[in-house]
Amino acid sequence: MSSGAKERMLARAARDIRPGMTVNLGIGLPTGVLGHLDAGLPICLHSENGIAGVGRQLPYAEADRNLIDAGGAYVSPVAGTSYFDSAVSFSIVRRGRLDLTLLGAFEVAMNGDLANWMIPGRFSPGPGGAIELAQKARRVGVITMHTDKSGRPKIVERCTLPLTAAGCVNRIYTDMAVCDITPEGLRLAEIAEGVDPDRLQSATGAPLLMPEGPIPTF
Amino acid sequence: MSSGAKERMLARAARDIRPGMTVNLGIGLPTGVLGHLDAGLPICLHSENGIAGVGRQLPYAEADRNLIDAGGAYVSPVAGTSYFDSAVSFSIVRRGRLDLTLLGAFEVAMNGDLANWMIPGRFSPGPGGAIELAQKARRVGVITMHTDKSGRPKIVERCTLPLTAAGCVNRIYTDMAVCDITPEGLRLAEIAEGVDPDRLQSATGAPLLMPEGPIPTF
Amino acid sequence: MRSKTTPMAEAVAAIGDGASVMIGGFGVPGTPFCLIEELARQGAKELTIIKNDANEAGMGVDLLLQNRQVARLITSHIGLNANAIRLMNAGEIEVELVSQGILAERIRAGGAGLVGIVTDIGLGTPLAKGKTMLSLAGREAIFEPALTADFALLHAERADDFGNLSYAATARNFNPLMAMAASCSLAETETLVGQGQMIPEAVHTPGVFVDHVMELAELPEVYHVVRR
Amino acid sequence: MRSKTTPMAEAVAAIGDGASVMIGGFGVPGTPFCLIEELARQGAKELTIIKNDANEAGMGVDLLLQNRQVARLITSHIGLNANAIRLMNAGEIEVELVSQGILAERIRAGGAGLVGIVTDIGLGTPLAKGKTMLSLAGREAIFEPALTADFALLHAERADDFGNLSYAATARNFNPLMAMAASCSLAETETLVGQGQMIPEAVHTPGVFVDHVMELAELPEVYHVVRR
Repeated sequence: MSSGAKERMLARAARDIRPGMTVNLGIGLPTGVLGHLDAGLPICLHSENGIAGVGRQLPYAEADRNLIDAGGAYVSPVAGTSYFDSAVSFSIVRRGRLDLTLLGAFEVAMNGDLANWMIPGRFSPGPGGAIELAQKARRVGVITMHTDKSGRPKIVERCTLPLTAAGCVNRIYTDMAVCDITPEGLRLAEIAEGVDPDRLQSATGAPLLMPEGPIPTF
Repeated sequence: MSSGAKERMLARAARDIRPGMTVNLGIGLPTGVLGHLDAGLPICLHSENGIAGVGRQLPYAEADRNLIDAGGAYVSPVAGTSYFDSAVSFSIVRRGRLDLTLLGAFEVAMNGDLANWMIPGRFSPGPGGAIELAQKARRVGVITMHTDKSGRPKIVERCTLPLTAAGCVNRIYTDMAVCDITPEGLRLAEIAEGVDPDRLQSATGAPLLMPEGPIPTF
Repeated sequence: MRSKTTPMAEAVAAIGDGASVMIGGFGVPGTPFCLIEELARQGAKELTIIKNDANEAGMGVDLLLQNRQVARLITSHIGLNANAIRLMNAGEIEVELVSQGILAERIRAGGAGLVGIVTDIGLGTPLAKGKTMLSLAGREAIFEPALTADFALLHAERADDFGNLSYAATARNFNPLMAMAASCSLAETETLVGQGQMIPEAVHTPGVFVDHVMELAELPEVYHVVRR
Repeated sequence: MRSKTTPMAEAVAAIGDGASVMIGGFGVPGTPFCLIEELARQGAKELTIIKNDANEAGMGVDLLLQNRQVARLITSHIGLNANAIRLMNAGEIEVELVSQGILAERIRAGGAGLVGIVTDIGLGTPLAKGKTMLSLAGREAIFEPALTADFALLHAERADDFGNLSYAATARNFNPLMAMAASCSLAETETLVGQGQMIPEAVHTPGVFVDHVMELAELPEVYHVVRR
């Protein structure tokens, strides 16, 4: 994946973050969305280690040793930041006060199932907060490369890995497309400029429903 | 009951409050124990509306409108006071961090059963915090007149009123005696000066086990 | 972050007939008297009210009781309001009496997005009657369902316009729990400040849980220390 | 009120073989590194450790792992400590992985004197395996038992000698929950003040939950921002 395609994917996901939203950006690719958000956008970034109102990341030289995000990056407060304990932090998540979370994925299925925390026998460091974010945010977006390093689709008919949460995903942002999970199935919403629909379908492990009319690009 | 006998009862209960204890004094008679505590005694008074470190009661003219105890009296803070929400306040109770609570009683049984919040058909304003205090404080003392206004015993073989908590009471302080709930039964610990043991037994609705040796007085 | 200041009349207008409403306060401290008065003025009916106590006759939630706006009251103690006791005994309102700390935990569980809690409080008492009993590792316990509500009415000492709240002394009580448990939380505040004017560590209720905040122009006498 | 200052070595000496120990912290902030080092020095064995994460190799709870003092670890994520992963995979420690917010709630439930909580988190995932399932009003839910411990090790920014604690920024995390859940709570603090020197509304952990408090003479480098 070219850096351009990755940045375009992150920028596209950033455009779905609207004024007034409370948002949690998962560790990894989703954190990269930060770089594409207008600093003046009135949103509230939540981090599950106990912050509402996460500001920009800080270099070590400027860091406050007591202020990190859940990914371990040193961050800054903003005007209106509050801190709280881990029980309150996940109350925000489970009570449905997150308008949106953006998460990474090992696999995401056409029915919205997500697998992103465990590969039996190879990788099981613990779920952290992934299950609660996936299960309880009002809207769950997945940000992932369309295929893995071997070229295999990450969007599949059915997940083979242990689930993070069933049927939780609303929208998938990849370097090739934006797809929505709908009652009818996996629907293509937008296609990356220069990507051919047939090539997209062959890189996708589940049938893609096409939008009515011309396919919007991003 | 003479005022002298009542004050003697309260003073006797106060002597069981030791340095370092965290204590909750129930509404009514138990609050009167406050007047018999040395102001310098290093204890922590808890009130279930959200204070650890309750100071003396204040007259209206000196009161802080935001600082009451659970009985609605205006109180003062002490050095080291903290405030917290109702969930934390009862966590202190249920986690067993109260060394002692002193409660009033309608009836208290020889097995430690306590009834103090409901008289079916006549009085059921709700339990407030009584059940949790009675069930979870490490030690529960009851402060009550030995008999009711009609002269009927308040210490009984078995409670007839709905229970606050079963088997919760450790010690009973009355105007006539101090009695302990023991595995063997209700044991007289001390008798009020001038009270005859036979008269005490006839004012008590359950058999009293006598202490070894002479009966201490208070 | 977004500003959530809303005129009180407009915010309260969203509370319709049949709504469930949590109301902060333990006695006078922390009771949102102005929000309650506005709810009485607007007159929504058949309300389920969740509140620690029923205040005293003539003040606070008693206004809603007198107005016949309350169908159901979930509470821990109404002994200081003879009017509430009378309406309960006459069957004009349905009252669910809950042990005070369990009421707090059920509300908190609602705010924490849990299904409920399991406790041994009340075993062997009339309060256990009709409840779901569980047997866990051979020991009996009571399932207590989480409580949520459509709205919460809160009283803060200080707030910023994002809805971060702090409470004075014993005015905290049920307010932070109810802020979390309601789908829509309305907070009246004695002082409103701009974002950045509260110490982040000293915020008691994160603004994420608050939907509308409104500053009180003045505190009516009911909030003050008066010999009643 | 009673002063609870205790020399660290004396307070930690009460932690015997087989004890269960909750340890605050999420990453570096809020981790009581000095208390952990003292526990490593004194060497109690067969410990059950309850902690959000396993720190990174070479620091914090990893000292206890390297020392073979840990029999069991209840945690939400150990991905930053290859040593912990290796011990888990080799079967040298038993690891119970819990969803982070449910870990927080189970500890909080222990601190609140509850039997447990009921949640829908993890339904249909491997984390639900082996758990007590409930059917409530026709819906499936998971019973999660409360967690308590013999001891809690906490790191505060500020404390008074009664044990009232406050925490800086994201150093709060699990500390207040664990303070409540342990039978005996030990708090190291960066600054110790006299009673009356903390704002009562700004206390995060009431001293009622704290048994021993000790001021750190200096903060070793591990607490600081360092490029590792």
